[in-house]
Parts: sequence; structure tokens; C-alpha cells
Amino acid sequence: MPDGSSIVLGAALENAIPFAATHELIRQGKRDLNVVAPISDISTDMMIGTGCVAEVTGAWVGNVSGGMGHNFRRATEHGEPNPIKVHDYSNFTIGMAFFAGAYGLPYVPVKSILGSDIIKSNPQIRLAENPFAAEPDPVALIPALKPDVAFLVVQRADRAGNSHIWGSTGLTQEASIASEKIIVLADEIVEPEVIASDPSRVLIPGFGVNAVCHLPAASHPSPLIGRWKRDNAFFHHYHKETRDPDSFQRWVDEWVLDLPDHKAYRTKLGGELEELRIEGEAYSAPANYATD
Amino acid sequence: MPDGSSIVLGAALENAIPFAATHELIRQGKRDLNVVAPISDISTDMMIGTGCVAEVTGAWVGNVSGGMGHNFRRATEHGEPNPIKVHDYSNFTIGMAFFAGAYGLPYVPVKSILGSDIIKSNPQIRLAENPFAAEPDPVALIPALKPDVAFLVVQRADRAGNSHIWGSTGLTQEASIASEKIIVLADEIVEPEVIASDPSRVLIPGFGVNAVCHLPAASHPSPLIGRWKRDNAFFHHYHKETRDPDSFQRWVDEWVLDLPDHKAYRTKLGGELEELRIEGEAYSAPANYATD
Amino acid sequence: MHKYSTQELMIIAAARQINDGERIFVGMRLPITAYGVARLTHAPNAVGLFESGVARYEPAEDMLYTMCDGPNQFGAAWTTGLIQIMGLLSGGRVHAGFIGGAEIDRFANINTSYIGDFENPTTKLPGSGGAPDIAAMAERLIVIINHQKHRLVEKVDFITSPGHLTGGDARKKAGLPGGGPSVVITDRAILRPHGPENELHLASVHPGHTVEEVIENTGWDLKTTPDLEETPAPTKEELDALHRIDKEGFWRS
Amino acid sequence: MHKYSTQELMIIAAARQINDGERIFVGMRLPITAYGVARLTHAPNAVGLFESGVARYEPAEDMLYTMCDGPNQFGAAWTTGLIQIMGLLSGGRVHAGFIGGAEIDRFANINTSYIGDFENPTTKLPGSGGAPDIAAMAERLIVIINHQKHRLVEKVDFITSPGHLTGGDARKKAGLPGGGPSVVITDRAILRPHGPENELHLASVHPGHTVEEVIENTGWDLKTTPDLEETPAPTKEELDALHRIDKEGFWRS
Repeated sequence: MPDGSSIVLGAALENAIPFAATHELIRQGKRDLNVVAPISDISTDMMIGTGCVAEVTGAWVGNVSGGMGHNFRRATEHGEPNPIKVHDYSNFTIGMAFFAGAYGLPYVPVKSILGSDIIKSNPQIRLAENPFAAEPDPVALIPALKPDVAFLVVQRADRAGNSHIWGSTGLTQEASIASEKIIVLADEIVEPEVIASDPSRVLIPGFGVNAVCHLPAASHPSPLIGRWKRDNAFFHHYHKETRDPDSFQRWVDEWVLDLPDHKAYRTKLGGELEELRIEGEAYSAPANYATD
Repeated sequence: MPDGSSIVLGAALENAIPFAATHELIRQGKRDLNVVAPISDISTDMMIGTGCVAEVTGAWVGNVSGGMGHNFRRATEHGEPNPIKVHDYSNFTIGMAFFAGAYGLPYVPVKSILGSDIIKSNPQIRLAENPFAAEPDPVALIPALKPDVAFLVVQRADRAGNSHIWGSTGLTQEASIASEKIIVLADEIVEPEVIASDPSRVLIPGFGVNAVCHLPAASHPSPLIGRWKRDNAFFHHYHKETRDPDSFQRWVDEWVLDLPDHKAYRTKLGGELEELRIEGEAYSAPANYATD
Repeated sequence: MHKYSTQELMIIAAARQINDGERIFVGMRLPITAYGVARLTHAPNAVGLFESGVARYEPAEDMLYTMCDGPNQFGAAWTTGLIQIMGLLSGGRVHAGFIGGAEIDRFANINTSYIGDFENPTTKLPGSGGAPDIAAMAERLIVIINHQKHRLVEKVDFITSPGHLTGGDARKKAGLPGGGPSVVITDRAILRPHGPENELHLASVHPGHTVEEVIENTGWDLKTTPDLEETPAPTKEELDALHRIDKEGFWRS
Repeated sequence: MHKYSTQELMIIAAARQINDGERIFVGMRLPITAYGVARLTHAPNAVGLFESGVARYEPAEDMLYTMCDGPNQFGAAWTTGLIQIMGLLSGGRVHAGFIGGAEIDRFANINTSYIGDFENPTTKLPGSGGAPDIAAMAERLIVIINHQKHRLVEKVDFITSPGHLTGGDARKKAGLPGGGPSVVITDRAILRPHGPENELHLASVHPGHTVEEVIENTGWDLKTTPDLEETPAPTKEELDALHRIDKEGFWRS
């Protein structure tokens, strides 16, 4: 993945955020990225703090548990560690931008951003008149977004990338399909028969997937439904420990740069991670696909 | 449901067509309906033949097994039993029209109908220029469609209309949500816990549903995945028996008008229906929704 | 009279804005708790919608840190995508939405984006999330905000989520389908748009607070509605419901 | 040499148009069988897409009457909605599409809607289905049609699915992203657009048929490509694959 790429690090909002990918991109010292997503919680903040980011395209950047993202503020208010350009969207309008990008529409006309100054701060969004209305009827035109790479966390996938996801998915499907490449981080790798047993639970089919990585707990500290609980304390800890650039550097050294890979991260978390593992069983009622 | 309503009788294409609802609307002698769907196979043809229909909004009307729909031809070519107005769409453009209707977009700009004379035969579709393109870049604007009532067949629902569907769904979700009212025909009524065990398999939640009917095999002769096979012979029989108005009248008397309800229809089918019942078991792998 | 905290009163005042059978766009924290209280008291048939892609009947059994946490998904009416849920809003199927904000002005426009000029802000706030969509499209909007002079201002620096814009029928002229803010609930009072200008007026003062104090802590010349009242104290039923939801007493202090 | 029917030759000629690894928009009947033959012979990594909302790797195990039948859904790669699958097409992710038609003209425009004037047709055909979308958006289009003079006409009465429109770069001028028809397979021959006008030329004659016969049964002054050839007869491998798919011999007679 070259510097300057536009990337989606999760688009499900507060669950299934691919932090393992975030960490690896930070370790690889990627630069000038455009981070595209409605909300990717502190994933975006830590990438900004390590100087990976030139642009943010989205609806919200912060810490869902703690409030503000300190690195986001430093970058936007003081240009530290580097200035970043913010492309403002609301959640629904970025959703429509991904939808348009995924399904070949040049733009989508919406009502839901009218009256907001986001139309002023994001010149990509244009006002127009609805040509079907008899009376004046303003609409906002949202052009298609087509990121370069989407990373997504799924509960299970086969080796070809055919993936099952359950629970709310935010914009995962639209953002992934809109992207040129898709990288799947699978909590579990299963036999193809498991995925094929339920093709309606496939959100992204394998033929659209460019790479699959088996990475348990790749979404930590965000939750993965039925697999891992949210590590709320970790978010609060991050908020407290990143108030200034020096403390952020210590945090990112400890939790990202000094670790060789996600396995070392899991080992470092140790018992804390084990406590987040979901042990209970609450299974879906089966669906029958028999043909005869 | 008043005369003159616009109705969706299935939008999954060739499966899960709510023939039970079609038959009941014919029995009730509804008039001046606008039948809206990409494809509803012979459901549309038999409604036209009984004089229920004033308009057809869709992409294809015929008999998927047999070819032409004789009543559709008689109505469009000779105004028998009454003239009908056809609003032409392609499958993707009617999909975008439902999407727009469902999700509050006034229209959707698409590329995929350019070059087709459907733009001439359907004046609702307008040509425009993509304002985001530097070079001339024509697009076709598809206005939102918002039918009055959608009927859909689901494998299982609870009494509140929370419904599970699996297999391909065509435009079921968009067409239903775009419609003012939704009527669910459930092959099986289950306890609420069954549906709630897998909220990601819900295509239409109960709070959007206006009525639920327990009607096994409501989609006969079209298939319902995991429940009923396609009755291909029935489609061929229909094609052969409806070549002229008299033989169609005999067919519709025998299979619709002379029967009081869908139970009588199932009884009349008898062993033929039993042979279509899927007895095998090919269950989906379970998904865990446990939280702890 | 029962003991309650200011936060508890705010939640209960917010819960009272929900009518039975309504589809409510619920945000995080306070609104999610308000939804739960309403469901357990006077609105047993309300439906809660969460923009990440969740619809629920019963409030979640466990504490939620975010709307995406497992307990909000387990036993949900629907777990789906953002477009499906926010599409209900955009399609005009949502009765009311709840949002908060950093700043609100006298026409109930809300800022959660930029303090200062947006091209060179003094403070960059986290941003909009889905709030503009909710403010634009819900039949009515319920706003919850802490009542401080620097938050309730004459004019916000940036309209993230449209209220009544420049007042009067400006919303309609701007093409906004939803009705806009119908009520602003603070920790001191309840404000409502009043008169042809749709300017926020003081409609109700919480027990233990005064009109003067509320006006002093508001950044514009706050007028009162003719039928100004005192916010009714929480009932035992309401507090019991709140304590059932807020098991850990998060909102009690 | 192996025995085969004309229909079998058409299917095998169509199967040869599919390259390995491609995403193919598959229609019903003949194309679905052609896809299966390609997968079992030279294109084991092709993916089949069905507009109702199905994507498959392996061809279905049982006879399909429609793309929505159970055997096409069981073990599929993806069962989803029409927008997701046709959206791949619209998003430029589909290499080739297969369609048929009632009429085709010398620029490979296809009519499945109206014979005569559309406002007062002499024959109303069933309509477009997803064919216009496939014709507009697929990187290339494979057309299958029976070779009769009233089907291969100078100019279709109604362009349901755009071919090369008025020829030359008319497609591009009309804003169509996909490449348009690359081949027309009939029961007598294979036609391809040729030259700057993109007019359909005779490119290959099936064994047992003659150039003269093909020209006689074409409704315009059909020219031949410089490298006119005879369509290679089906190989044993191809026929074996076809008989594995077409268990009941539906296409054999």
C-alpha cells in the first residue's frame, strides 16, 4: 500500500474497528494517508498522532469513551505533528458517498445535509434543485467516494476471503465494495463449507477480497459481536495518556511501535484480553437451505 | 386496500412471489391497480387477465417458464380485457427507484439505462449532465417510487411481523420499505425468541409491518428457499391454458375464483404440493450473539 | 418527594418527550437512558433506532458504552447497516431524534464541529456523526445540553445540525423536511421554540432553579413563554424505571 | 468427431467467450449452461453473477428453471439483494454479460420490448429485465440469438439494450461506460463488430453451415471479417462438461 492512499479502517462505527491494521500501518511508517470512514474512534487519532495522515474524510473523530481525540485537535488546531485537511460529512451523506462509489452512481442527491454548514466546509458537496419538483426544492449532491483500500474485521472467513459478519455493520458493505482493494482480518478461519452453509450471512464475498489475515481480537479495544467485549478502560487509558505529544509518544511506543506484531500485542494484553473474550453461547436459530 | 392502489406483489424476482395475495386480490375484484415490481412472473399476467390492472410499472412481464404472458399481450396489443399503461424500467433502475423511495432520496442518477429507448417510452426518466464531471457526462435521473402496499413472502415471522428471510431477496427490502404499508405472508409463525436470536437475518423489522398472515406455500408455484420447490409444470400448464380469453377464464375460475381461500387452493393441489415440500435439512452454521 | 440528581431529572424530562408507539432516533449516553425510561413507563411500544444499524424494542440488559456494544445488539429487533436505519430517518419514518451539542443558539442551531472559523478553528470538536441528518429529517428534534452561557449562545460559530436556522420558516425555505427542534432540555430548564420567529423561549424551570439564574446562564436575551411552568419532579415510577436501566448508578451522582 | 446438436455447439461457443478468473453476468437457460461448461473446462476460477442477488463459484448441482431456484442458492458464494449484485455491474466490476433477445440489428442493438411503435405495438414482448443494465455496464457483452432474417434486422424497432447504437463511437458519446457487444453467437454463425463503424460482421461459420446461408438469413447486407473462419467443433472435454451440467439432455436434441 503506497503512501498517499485513501483507506477505510472500519466502517461499522464503534464495533469491529481493525486496530490491528492501524497498528501495522503505524509501524510501517505510512505517510500522507487519507483516512476515510464515518467514525473510526481512536484508530484515526493514533494514526494522526504518528504523522501518517494528511487528510481525514468522515463525520466524527474522537474517543467515543473519552470525548475529544487529542491528536486530532493538535493537528487541526496547531498543525502538530503535521497539518491535516478535514473533509466533513455527516454519517448518512458519507454513507451515500460510499453507496455511490460502490454501485457506480456518479453522485446521490440528499436532503439530510441541507441547512448544515458542512455544505460550506466541504466544497465537494453541491447544492442543486430537484428537477422533478414543481416548486423550488433544494437538494445536496454528494459525489461518489472510492477509497483505495478497505480493512474490515469479520467474525469468520474461509481462506478465500468469503466472510460471515453478524451484528450491526454500519457502512462496512458499501465502504468495502466502493474500495479498490479489500483486506479481511478474520477472527477465525473456517472451512469453506461453514461459510457456504449460509450465503445470506456473507457481507463481502471472497471474489472481491484481495487478502485475508487470521488475527484474533484484531478489533481490540473495540468489540466484535459474539467474540470480544469492548475494552472501555483501554479507551479511557488512551484518553488520559495522550493529552500531550510526549505522553502520546510513550503510549504509542509501548502499545504499537515497540511491539513487532499483533500477536505480541495480544500477549502484552494477556489476562486483560482474556477477560474480554466472550465465553457464553447465544446461537442463532438455524436456517434451512435444503433443495429437496 | 382501495381500488387504484399501487402494489408490490413480490420483488425478489422469481422466488417468494406472494401468489396467495394475488389470488385474494383477484377474488375481491380489485380494480385500477398499478402493479409495481421488477418481475412478478405470472402473478402480474393473471391480475391483468381478470381486469384488476390499469398500470404496470416494471421491467418484465411474462411467464419465466413459458415465455410470453398471454394476458399481458392481449391487454397491451388489443386492450383486452382493458387497456393498460406500461411504465418501463430496467431491473437496476427500478431498484434505484425503490431505493430512493425507501430512503428519502428524490431521485438517483444512473448510467445503466443510457442508450436504451426506455428513456423515450418512460418519460419519468430524465437525462441530465453530471455536474461533477469536467467533460460532458450524461446521466439518467430515476425518480423515487413509493408504492402503496407491498406484499412479501417470508420463511418465518413472529406475530408482530418481525421476519426472517434467507436466499436471494432481489428488491424485497427496498420495495417494502419504500411502500406505505407492508403485508407479510409467513410460511411459519414462530416465537419472538426465534427471530430475536438472529437480528441480522431480519430483512424487514416488525415495527414496519402492518399485517402478518400465516399462509404456508403462499408463494406456490414460485419457490421459497428451504421450504418449497418451484412448480415448473404449473407455470407450463398456465401458459398452455391461457392462450385465449375463454381458456384463461376457465383457468382462473378453477384455480382462483371458485376457491374460497388459500387453504382450499392448497387442498386442491394436494399431493402435487406435498411433492414440492422440501424435506431435506441443510442448516446454516450458527452465529453466536452472546455478550459475556 | 423522592431524591434525584440533576442528571436524573434531565433524563426523565427527556423521557417524557417520547410518545408511545413512536420511532425514536436514540443517541448515546443520556438519550439512550431516556429511551429506556420511556419504554418502561409511558411508552411501552416505542422503538429505538441507532445509526450504526440497530433497532431495539426493549432497552439493552447491560450497561452500554457505545450503541455498537454487544448488549445493544443481542435480542435486537434488527441489526443491519447504517443506510437501512438512517434511511428510515431520511425516508420520513422517524418521529423524533435526540441529539446533544457543544453550542446551541437562540434558533436552536447546534455546533459540534468548529469553535472559531472553520478554516482556522480555535477548537476542533469531534464533528457531526449523524446529528445533521437527524436534525434535518426527524419529525421533531429533542436537544440535550448543559446550561452554561458559553454553550447557549446568540449565534453558533458553525451550524453542524440545523435548528430553525435564521428563524421563522427558514427551515422550510432551505428545503428541510423535518420539523426541527421542538424542545431543548438542560440541567436547569426546558426551552422551546415559541412565536412566529421560532426563537427558543424558557418554557419550564427545573425544581431548585430560578428564572433569573437560567436567564443569567443563557447567552442571549432569553424570553419566557406565556405558560412558563416548573418542571414536574420525577415520579417514583420514573425513578424506579431509571434505576432499573442505570443499574450502576452512573447518572445518580 | 463427436456428435453434438446445434444448441450444444452454441452453448460451447458461448462458453469459450468466458476467460478464467472473470466475473460473468449470467442470464437464464443457455448462458447459465455456458457458464457451467466454462467453469468445468478452461475457466475454473470464473464467478457467476445472477441479478436476483446470487453469486456462485461452482455451477448448481441440479437443473435450474430460474436463477432463483433453490439449487442456485444452495452453496452459493453470496445470496443477497439485486442492488448488491447489479451494483457490481454498475460499479464496473463485471467483465462480461450474457443476454439474448427477440431482435438484434447491424449495430448489435437489442429489442426485447416492442415490435412496432412502442405507443401502439403490434407485439408486446415481455420487456427488459436487467438486460439494458448489463448491456450498458459490462466490460463486454455476449449476445445469443437464433439466426433468422426477422430476428437479425437492419434496425430494431426499439432499443431495449444498447449495442453500438448508430455505430462508431456512438456508445461513448451516449455516456455508456461498458464496451458493448463483442460477439453475437447464433445457431448458424458467430458475428463480431468490425471496423471503425462497429457494424456486425460474419466472423465464423458453424460446421455444416455456409456463408451464403448465413447471409441469406440476415436482415442486412452482412459483410465478413478478413479472418473469417469455421467455428471449431466441440471437443470431447467440452461435450463431457456440457453433459455433466445438462444431465437430462435438455440441450441435446
